Amino acid sequence: MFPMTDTQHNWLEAEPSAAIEPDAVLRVDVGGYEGPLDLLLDLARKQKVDLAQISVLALAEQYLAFIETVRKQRIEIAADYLVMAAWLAYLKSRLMVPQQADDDEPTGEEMAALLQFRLARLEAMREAAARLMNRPRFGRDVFARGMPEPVSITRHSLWEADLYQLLRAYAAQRERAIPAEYAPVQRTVWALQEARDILERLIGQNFEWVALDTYLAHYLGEPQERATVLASTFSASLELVRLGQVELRQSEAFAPLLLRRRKADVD
Amino acid sequence: MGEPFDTSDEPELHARNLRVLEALLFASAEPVDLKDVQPFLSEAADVGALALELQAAYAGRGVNLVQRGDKWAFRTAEDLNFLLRREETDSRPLSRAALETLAMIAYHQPVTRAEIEELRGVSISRGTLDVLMEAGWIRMRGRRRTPGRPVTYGTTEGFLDHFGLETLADLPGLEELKGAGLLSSRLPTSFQIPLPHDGELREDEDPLDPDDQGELEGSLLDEARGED
Amino acid sequence: MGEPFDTSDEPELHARNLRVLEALLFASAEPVDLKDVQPFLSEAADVGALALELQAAYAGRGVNLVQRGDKWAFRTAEDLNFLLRREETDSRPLSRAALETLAMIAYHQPVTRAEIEELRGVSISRGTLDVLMEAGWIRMRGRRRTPGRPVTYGTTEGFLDHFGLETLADLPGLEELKGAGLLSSRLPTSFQIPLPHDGELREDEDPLDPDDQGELEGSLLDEARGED
Repeated sequence: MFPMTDTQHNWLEAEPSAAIEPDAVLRVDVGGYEGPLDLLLDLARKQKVDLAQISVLALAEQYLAFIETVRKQRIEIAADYLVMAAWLAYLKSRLMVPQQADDDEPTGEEMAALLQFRLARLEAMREAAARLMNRPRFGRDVFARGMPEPVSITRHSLWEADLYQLLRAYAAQRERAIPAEYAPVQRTVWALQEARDILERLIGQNFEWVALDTYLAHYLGEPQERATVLASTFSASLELVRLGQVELRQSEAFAPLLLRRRKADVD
Repeated sequence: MGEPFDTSDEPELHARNLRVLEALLFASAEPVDLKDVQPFLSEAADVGALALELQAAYAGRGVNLVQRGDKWAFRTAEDLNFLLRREETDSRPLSRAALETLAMIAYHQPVTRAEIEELRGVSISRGTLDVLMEAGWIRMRGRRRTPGRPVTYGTTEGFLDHFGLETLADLPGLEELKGAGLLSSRLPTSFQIPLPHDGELREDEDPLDPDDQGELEGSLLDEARGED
Repeated sequence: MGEPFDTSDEPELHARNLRVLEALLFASAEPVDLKDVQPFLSEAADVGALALELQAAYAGRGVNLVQRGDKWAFRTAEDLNFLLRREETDSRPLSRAALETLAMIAYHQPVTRAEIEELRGVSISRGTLDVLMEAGWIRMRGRRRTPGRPVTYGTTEGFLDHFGLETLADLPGLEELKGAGLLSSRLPTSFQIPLPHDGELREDEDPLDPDDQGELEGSLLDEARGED
């Protein structure tokens, strides 16, 4: 597969298990293990035989003894380890007590095989990891081109703009920049008071119905003043009606407005 | 360019295609997808055959053409490693947990976090998967169609490249592990031994949503995605 | 290692030396001084001769071994350089700010940035001028002979080309803009539209020094220059 050179380094052996001698096991900090399977695998290795041939019973007993010792030392043990301990205690009992005929539970042998399988698989994965890490690795043993020649992508932006947009942009800006000069057009506006004075004067003491337009004929000659004259005098006439000085009448929409002095006022 | 049936041109075209492929592969530090080379070759060129020819031409030289998943790259010859070896720039070695987890994912993919935990007999800290994601070696493949829809993990092309593997079939000891029945996630009950699989999603996997954050921190996820 | 005159070893040693040199040249992040390769070769190896041999082996291929001063490096064959340069085009509408700035420059050139800002009544972001430079529509003409020596801008031939103008004189004047309804008819009598000038430098303009970076980023400037 790959040359086992002297640079071979066992990535996985460095830590706790290497330090553990068979009788040193009991002094080992449980925290050094990566879980109960790791602990079991380490204990199994101490049997110095192929995992397939280990005595699962002996292994279970060693594990239980280890946990018992650790507990006596009042070292806190993670729940995982206790779950495994309970399972192994059960396994032990299954292995030692003959199987009942009507027992649907897995046999002790099946449980032992499952444990062996799990241990073998974990060990196999550890070995696989070590072999992976010892392969000629990129960036350490094998290298890419040191001076890659990157593809340079020249991006051309095709900006969308046409002459009309350009001219409109120009004209709009220039117009915006023109100083706004306010030269308000002088317009004749009939103030309300003014309209009222004129109206009162025109009506005088006339108690006959006369169209408003007739009173204003003189003033409506100028077209640009027509609107303001009409609007102001109409408003003024309403005011005079409110004050009870004038009466106002219109026979239908858009018909001439008729006015007269209110008689009751003449005392 | 290329009249595919103009035989008079062919040797010349072929030589040119080889040169173009060589130039593009040589220019890149990253493995190159041959599909990306095709547009620069003559019309009917068989880019796969060209790559094999180039690979043969470089066999035994100081630089080799290697396949990494679907991509190809020039790399220094493996056997020169004793001369070229550099100390790892990132001197922080991978933790045992990370190494084991990587091996589990490589050999058992697609695999869920719970399955890895079952294999190791211990729970995985979030940091462990993060480190492997960050290295660009593993990726989230999809979600398993089982209750809880757990994320499935697999390896990346960066993984193949880093460990010098053409395909997952080159994983060391794969055949022995398969023979020993150690690639199954349970006690072997059938004769069907699953093989690691980094291809298309399997039947029991759903694709990840584009914004699926998986079980990881967003930032790491983004980096990991960048590798794909 | 290397007994230089042990002829039985020589072909093998020679091949190995070539491979090592090839790998080192390939993996190096910068051009390699052959002196630095010597320690990796067999004792009496003539590294110069090896380099020449390797150079000959790569002649005519997609990648060549080239000498740069005293150093050596692999480079893509010159005739294949086009493979490393891709051009991509995308089109997008010009922003209003860019359009207005362009219009100001077109009509008022030669014009300085400060003058454009005064005319527009708002400041111009650097990005706006950059975009117009990048589009190849404006250029720096020179520097105005006033305090601060501000850069004067004008339009390019690319501008005329894009907007379908034969010369700048084709830009519509005051009456035409009014006629097109783009300017209202009620303008102050003082309102004028300048005659744009894109010819020789004016009396109040100094030429740019060849290395004048103007007010722009170097990189963009280079691109802009490339367009001229």
